[in-house]
Amino acid sequence: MSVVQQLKAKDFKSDQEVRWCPGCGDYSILSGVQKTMADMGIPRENYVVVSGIGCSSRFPYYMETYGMHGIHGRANAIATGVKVANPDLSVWVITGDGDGLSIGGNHMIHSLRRNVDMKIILFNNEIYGLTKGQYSPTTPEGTKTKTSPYGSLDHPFNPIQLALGAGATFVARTMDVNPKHMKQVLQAAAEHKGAAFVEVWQNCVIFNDGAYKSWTEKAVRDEKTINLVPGEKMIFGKDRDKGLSTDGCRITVCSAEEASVWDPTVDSAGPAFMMTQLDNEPDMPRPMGVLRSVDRPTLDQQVWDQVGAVTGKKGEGTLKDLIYTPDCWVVE
Amino acid sequence: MSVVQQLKAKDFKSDQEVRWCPGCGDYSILSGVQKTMADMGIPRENYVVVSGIGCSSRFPYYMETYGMHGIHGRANAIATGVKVANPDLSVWVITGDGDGLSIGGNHMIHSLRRNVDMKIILFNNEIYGLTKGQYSPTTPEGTKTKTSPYGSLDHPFNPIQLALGAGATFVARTMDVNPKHMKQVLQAAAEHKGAAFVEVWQNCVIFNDGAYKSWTEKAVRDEKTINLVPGEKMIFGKDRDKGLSTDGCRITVCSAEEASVWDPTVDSAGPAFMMTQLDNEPDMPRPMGVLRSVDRPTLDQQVWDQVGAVTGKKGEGTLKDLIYTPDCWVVE
Amino acid sequence: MSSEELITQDDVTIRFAGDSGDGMQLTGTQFTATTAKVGNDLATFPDFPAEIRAPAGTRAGVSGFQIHFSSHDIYTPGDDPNVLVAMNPAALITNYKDLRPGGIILVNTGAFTEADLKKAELDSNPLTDGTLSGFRVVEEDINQRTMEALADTELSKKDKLRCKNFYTLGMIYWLYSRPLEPTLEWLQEKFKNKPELAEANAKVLKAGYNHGELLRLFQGHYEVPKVHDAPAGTYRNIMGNQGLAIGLVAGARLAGLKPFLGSYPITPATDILQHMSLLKNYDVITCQMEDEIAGICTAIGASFAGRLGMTTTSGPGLALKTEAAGLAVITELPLVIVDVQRGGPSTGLPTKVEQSDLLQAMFGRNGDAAVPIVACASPSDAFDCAVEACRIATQYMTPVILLSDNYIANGAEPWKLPDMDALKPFPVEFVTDPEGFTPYRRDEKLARNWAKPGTPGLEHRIGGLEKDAVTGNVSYDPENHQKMTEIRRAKVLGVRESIPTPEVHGAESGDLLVVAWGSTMGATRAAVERLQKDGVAAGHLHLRHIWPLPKGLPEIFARFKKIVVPEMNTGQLALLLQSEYPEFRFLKFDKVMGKPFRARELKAHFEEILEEKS
Amino acid sequence: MSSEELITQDDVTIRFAGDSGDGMQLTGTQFTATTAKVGNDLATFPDFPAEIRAPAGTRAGVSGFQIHFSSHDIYTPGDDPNVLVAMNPAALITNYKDLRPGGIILVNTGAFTEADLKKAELDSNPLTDGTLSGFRVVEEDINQRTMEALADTELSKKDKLRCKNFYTLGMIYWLYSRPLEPTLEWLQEKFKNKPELAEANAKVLKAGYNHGELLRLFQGHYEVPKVHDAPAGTYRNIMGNQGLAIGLVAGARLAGLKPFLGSYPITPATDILQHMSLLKNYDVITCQMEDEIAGICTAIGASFAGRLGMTTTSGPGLALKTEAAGLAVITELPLVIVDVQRGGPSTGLPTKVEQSDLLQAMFGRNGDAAVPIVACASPSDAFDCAVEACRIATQYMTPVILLSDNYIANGAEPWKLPDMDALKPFPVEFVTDPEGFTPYRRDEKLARNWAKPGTPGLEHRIGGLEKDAVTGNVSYDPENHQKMTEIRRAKVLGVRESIPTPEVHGAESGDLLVVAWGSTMGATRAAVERLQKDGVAAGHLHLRHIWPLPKGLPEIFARFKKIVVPEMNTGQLALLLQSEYPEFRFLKFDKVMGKPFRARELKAHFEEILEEKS
Ligand SMILES: Cc1ncc(C[n+]2csc(CCOP(=O)(O)OP(=O)(O)O)c2C)c(N)n1
Ligand SMILES: Cc1ncc(C[n+]2csc(CCOP(=O)(O)OP(=O)(O)O)c2C)c(N)n1
Ligand code: SF4
Ligand code: SF4
Ligand SMILES: [Mg+2]
Ligand SMILES: [Mg+2]
Repeated sequence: MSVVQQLKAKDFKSDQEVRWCPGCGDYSILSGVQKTMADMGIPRENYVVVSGIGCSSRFPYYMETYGMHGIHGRANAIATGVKVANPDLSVWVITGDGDGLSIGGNHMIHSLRRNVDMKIILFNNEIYGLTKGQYSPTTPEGTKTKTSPYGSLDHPFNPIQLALGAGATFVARTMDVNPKHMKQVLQAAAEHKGAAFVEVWQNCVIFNDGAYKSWTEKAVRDEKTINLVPGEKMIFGKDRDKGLSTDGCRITVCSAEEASVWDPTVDSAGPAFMMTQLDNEPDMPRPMGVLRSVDRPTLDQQVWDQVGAVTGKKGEGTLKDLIYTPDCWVVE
Repeated sequence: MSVVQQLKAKDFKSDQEVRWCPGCGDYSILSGVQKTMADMGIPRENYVVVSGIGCSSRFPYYMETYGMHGIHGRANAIATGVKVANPDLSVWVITGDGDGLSIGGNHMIHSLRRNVDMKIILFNNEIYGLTKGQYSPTTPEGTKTKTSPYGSLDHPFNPIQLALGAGATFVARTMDVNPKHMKQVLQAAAEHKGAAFVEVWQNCVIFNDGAYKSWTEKAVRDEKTINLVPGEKMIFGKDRDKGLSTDGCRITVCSAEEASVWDPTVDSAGPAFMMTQLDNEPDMPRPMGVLRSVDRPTLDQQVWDQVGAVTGKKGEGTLKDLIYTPDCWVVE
Repeated sequence: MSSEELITQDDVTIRFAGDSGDGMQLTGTQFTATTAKVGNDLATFPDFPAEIRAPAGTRAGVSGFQIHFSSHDIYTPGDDPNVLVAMNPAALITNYKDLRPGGIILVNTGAFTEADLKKAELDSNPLTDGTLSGFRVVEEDINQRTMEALADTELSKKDKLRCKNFYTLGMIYWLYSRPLEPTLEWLQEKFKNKPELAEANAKVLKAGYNHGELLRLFQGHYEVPKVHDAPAGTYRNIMGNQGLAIGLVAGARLAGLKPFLGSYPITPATDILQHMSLLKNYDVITCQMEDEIAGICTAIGASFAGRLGMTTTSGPGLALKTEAAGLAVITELPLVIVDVQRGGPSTGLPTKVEQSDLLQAMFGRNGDAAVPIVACASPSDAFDCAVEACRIATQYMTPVILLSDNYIANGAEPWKLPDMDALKPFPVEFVTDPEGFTPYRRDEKLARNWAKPGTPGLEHRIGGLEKDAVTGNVSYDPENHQKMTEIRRAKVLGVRESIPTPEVHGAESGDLLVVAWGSTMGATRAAVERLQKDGVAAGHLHLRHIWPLPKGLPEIFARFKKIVVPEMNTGQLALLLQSEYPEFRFLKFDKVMGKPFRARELKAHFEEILEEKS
Repeated sequence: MSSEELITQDDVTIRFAGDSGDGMQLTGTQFTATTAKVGNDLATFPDFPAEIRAPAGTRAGVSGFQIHFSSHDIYTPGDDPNVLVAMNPAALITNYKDLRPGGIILVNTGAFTEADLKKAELDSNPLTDGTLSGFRVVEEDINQRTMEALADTELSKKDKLRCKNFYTLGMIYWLYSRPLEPTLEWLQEKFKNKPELAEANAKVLKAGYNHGELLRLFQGHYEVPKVHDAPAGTYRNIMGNQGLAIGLVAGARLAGLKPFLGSYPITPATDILQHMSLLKNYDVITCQMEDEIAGICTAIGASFAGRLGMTTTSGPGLALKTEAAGLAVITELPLVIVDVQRGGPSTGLPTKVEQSDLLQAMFGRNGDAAVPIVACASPSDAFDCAVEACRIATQYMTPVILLSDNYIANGAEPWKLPDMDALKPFPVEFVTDPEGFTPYRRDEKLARNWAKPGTPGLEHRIGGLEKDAVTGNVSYDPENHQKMTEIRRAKVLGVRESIPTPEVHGAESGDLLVVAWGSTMGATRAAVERLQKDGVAAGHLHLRHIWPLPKGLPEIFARFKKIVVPEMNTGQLALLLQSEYPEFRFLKFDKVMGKPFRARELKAHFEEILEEKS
């Protein structure tokens, strides 16, 4: 084991040229992850980055860590194997809205319910980038894409709702164009012990440019989104003059003073789920930040605990014990 | 087209011997579905029952309708093809907690978000029956099964939460041992235009006997469950003296008079999601009945509308149009 | 002991048949355990319905268990039983035809009411309508006898009746002079917490035994002496899936690794997962995943992390794993994929045997993606083959497919345990030195070096895109792809250097060579031995390694006039051999009935071939 | 017109190469469209990077488009270009070696700064360091010229520069005497809503053309007369995926059915889904599903409901579909599965060509589960093959696999449209009469009858378990399984009766027969024709049907001394042929470089074979 040194973001840059389109939102996420990793006090060799297939999934090649560029949709399953096999590793999953929610949707929800201790960063650009512009499970209905020339008909997932419905212990949202916010959220995810699901709004300049513009552009961002900070009042607006209050099961806009306090650590995922309803209300800000963060034993931990407990009880089995069981007999 | 006659449940019985274990909860669901179908005024030949693999998935063989016993986990996808290909058919999916939530989890959530107009009956016995007793994605943590001899470690899904998180338009729950309640719920599902997800608590006498006993046994049922009836007050208890009130985002027990009215048709899935929290509270009744029921265009409808609209605009294409396009040229 | 005549037999086959609820599997298993202890060689074949509980009394609900035991070496669970136990009319009617002429049928007349006959779709009673002429029928109301034996016991009628299989077992123990002690001990242990059940069953077992002795129902009884020339050693009765489970754990140990099993239940492979989940104190991690794809993907992840990844399944599951298997091929990670074959296509006949996944195993991946394939032949061979698969996977850094089948999975036989010294380790050496490290650096066997996450300085990325042969970076270079394709191919073919040329059993040269693989081994060997006894120069070549094929085969093939390949599929190994060795002609002999070959039908077919003009 | 010398050429190959952002695919497509209109025969080959936008200026970012056009029939996009257009140093350095000696290189010197050279990993400037000796290099600062041409236009600098590919196109139009009108018209239409862009591009196009004419840069220019003996008829320029899309729709129509496509995007098959989603007014339903499994499963459901189900994918997707394909086999539902092959294994080389899924298509399913396989040879063959796949699927009630590849998918050529009368319908007759109906009743071709949900009295159940041959109920009967296995096999083999024996092109008998399939057809045919010109008795046999293989092959094979099978894989068809026809020897000739064979390399290899002693 090497001595843990203070690492820098650049220590996490591999020698491979980054090959996303100029202007792609992926760049800022790459740098956000590199910064976050550097600050965690974990030696570089203990990081493993696993991805599926997609523009976003090229990510591991750009990271000077252990990495696996998997197959389409299977990153969560591969990463589960890595983490359960060796819980000392810090395992990160990089996936896209197609990779992680379309073909990989099942592994996603199952790894969330199992609470495998890994950080899942979902690059949501509401499009299939790598295959050049087809609608994805998060593309808004009616969008014209290469496979929906007359408008898409599929009602999209809300990734936050899906993660909550699957029983995720940590659910958060951030955006490519706000590195500071991203860093906070990634760090909270990294510090969470368990499966941490982070949706990142990511702009695809080529096939879906400006998908999030009306929420993320500097001019409107403060009005159209709200950053939920655990234990703090829910305040938004350019002048931080507005608040949200969760009065009688309905969420309403109020003054900053009247705003309710946001608590993502409550037992029930209900309040977080209620909060996602804002995504459907054009006049309300969309929630960003940490929507849920609760403790639950992780699968990897439990697996090792069980191995330990059984071994403690039965004693470590030798190769001979395995083969020569009590029910055998001897022929002379 | 045959004249629609008043059909009887027995008209839906095929000539195949039913081969579930004596005492299996599947029998009552079979008869519930047969009764419901008979009452819908739909000619028998217009029903298609699609299943995956599992004890429950043997269902189509016992139905005198069109049917397909598919492959493990794929019933929702096959049924989507049937329904989109011919929206005149009444399509039913029969699946299990393994078939529909483990291997088939992805098709499940995607067909719910797409709102394909089909009735999805999930037989939840919290076990893999057909393969003889392994834990499933709904088996409570710590359960000893054939593949978890020291206790299962996976945190289970709450199927209702998962369906809500996926954006389902109709979500309900009933139990094998209450045929009357089941009939009501199945009928509500049948009448819903869109994907209707019905979780049925089903007892597997062989591998997981009594899994729901503490909620479904006659003696405790009225106290330990509450039937949510749209537009009615939420009342429970043997003497129907208790109620639920959703006061300030928390659900509390109150007197019958003070009970709040249940409305599964509100825009937000939040209240239904809040309600599922009761499943985790030992002292509260578990919600049964219709948890969510909202209108949204169905995929099948939209597909046909789009075909109609494009055809209306461009005119019906002939084989010749397809081949001889304007950009061709003639060599003499 | 008895005053009856004691006849010595060399070789006996008994089939227990009854309703799914009658406990025939348990009866068979107990008889097997006792027979193993007595020192006979044996082989068993359970055959049960696909339904958990098919409707009671119907033909579909019949559950069977056949055991073949002998005082010499045997290879199969027997062609035609000497004894049939039929617990109800459905069991009788679906099984009596297999019995050899003059064989004994023990019938439970307590289950022969009109209603019982109807459930079995019988218009008349086979006990009285002449159906069974030519057999020695022993009728006994076992239900009644059981109730009587338990008359003064405090059990419900239902519980009492459930003991009837032990009455049957007792009778058959008497008939074949087996000791009761092993079963009595087992009952003690099994019903530790329900002593009343232990006692009731013991009572009934003894009653059945005494009944046989007292009433002279069988006009004599038999003994099958223990195998006299059995090689000295320690033995254990083993089922195929169990053999695979412990073989996989042992194989990982011999590689110096801890096993990780990512799996999803599927008949008939589930037992392996079940068995391995019991072995937590052997450093075994098992994860039951959400589907087969997640099963193999977690195993790939675990291998990347430095464990030995494994995944177990049957045909439909293998079909789902093919894309991920390709990832393991291109990333060159060790991985053992077990396919316990069953009847296909699609869901097919899930509880029956077939060997029809061979070509799927060979070719069922996109691109040129060869993998080594090992196939086991019997329950006792399963352990060795599992170790062999682990050896190849780790020594060559490659996924390996290990084929078994439903017949092996559920069959049992005595397994001569390997000497611990004979288990030679083949330890993996992880690379730790950053000096000159690149992920695709190879040893002389072309295996790439394996660096484990957590090792400082060896951070690297692998993945599904083609990689540069030198740097390991993504490469679209045409020459590099040609080169890497050839290396992957050569590496797998190179496994050949580490496997012996199989020996021909029987004639070394002559008229007929029978080439078999997997579980057809037993019946083939028996048939060839019988041919030899008849003076035919016949040989049997069993292929444990399907890919790469071992060296030296053409030399063997050349020594025989004809070559035939019996398979429980439509000729898959024959196709492969024919394309590899076009200079020889491989005759097919196929059977896809969900049942293993019988030695007799093989022999008959071989004789036909020998008669045909070539 | 020009005063330059006008040289007539018969056969020309041009390669456009530039950065991904330089618009080379568009330039190539425009040149192709115009060339088709002029009446040349042609074939094209685009070759672009896997990244959406690889870093500008790098070698990985080079995008190429090759067009081969001629005044006679041609089969391939050309071996070695006559002209290379290189828009930057990376494009130059990665492509110049392919050029034929003395060929013309048009270089955009505007992109040859120090920084540009560095991005291309060049230490010295290839324009000055002697690299290009032996070629006719034409240097032009196309960036500068474009800016000048647009000096008085109101566009941003960036937008102006993006017009530079039209300047290039103009120069090449001049060089090969092509009319500007088709492109000018296309610009009008394309930029209907942005007239300023239409105008700018038109200006630049003309400027490039005039520049060629005025400055005599090329010391002469060329014309390639139109094909004089082209068969009369209507032609259309077609790409492979487009041909498949309309062929699938046409095939369904000819069967009297409406098509249903359930698919999931994957390179290089996505275009088919994209193209078909435009065809809504042809009764086409397309569903982009969540994954490949859902894609095929919806298609199976749609077929069950009475549409013609289809699914399109590439190798990794086919791997995922195999379990469901088995369901279609056992339920005997019609289904067309299209696999547009790419480089493997695993993700492999997703934008490159390979033919390595053949054995996966043949054998990649659990159990014995044969399906017919059809493979198309070129963009214009794609339509016919798609119709053929629909015919087999519906006439035989079976899934059919239709193989294409990346080279066909993205290549273009003129397609002589079929006479409408020549498209013979093969209408499906749904059963409607309950009298005697059972789901597995068969016609003389062994196809089972098809009853559509909604039809009164024909309610029935099908599924993945083995079914009774007569009643269609679930059956575990051993004889029935044998029978059904044989019927399924015989049905697929019976397709042979409906397909013609392919004709040998070239010598009918003689020294060498080249057997090819899929997109190797073109290069093979060209190579064999050249051999023939050299006096060699060589023949070319193209196999459109891979399974079942057509009748009459042994008779053809017997007429040649040697048989060779060139493939872009490690010898997959050769393996199949070798096992089917062991009496012949099939020599392999493999190439797995992500690039098609060149006629020249094939010819050279064939000559080697001919020289070898056999
Ligand atoms: C099995 C398989 N199916 C399909 C594909 C093709 N494919 C590659 S990436 C992709 C979608 C990528 O979308 P997303 O995950 O949103 O990533 P993005 O490119 O937008 O970052 C698809 C369909 C594949 N590589 N493998
Ligand atoms: C591809 C595939 N994987 C696994 C199986 C084995 N299998 C059949 S049913 C089943 C689980 C059944 O559980 P559930 O859906 O809960 O149905 P139940 O039997 O409990 O009604 C499994 C694992 C299979 N048939 N196919
Ligand atoms: S296509 Fe879109 S997502 Fe992909 S690299 Fe380019 S901008 Fe980014
Ligand atoms: S095993 Fe369980 S679920 Fe299956 S039929 Fe029997 S009781 Fe029902
Ligand atoms: Mg995306
Ligand atoms: Mg279940």
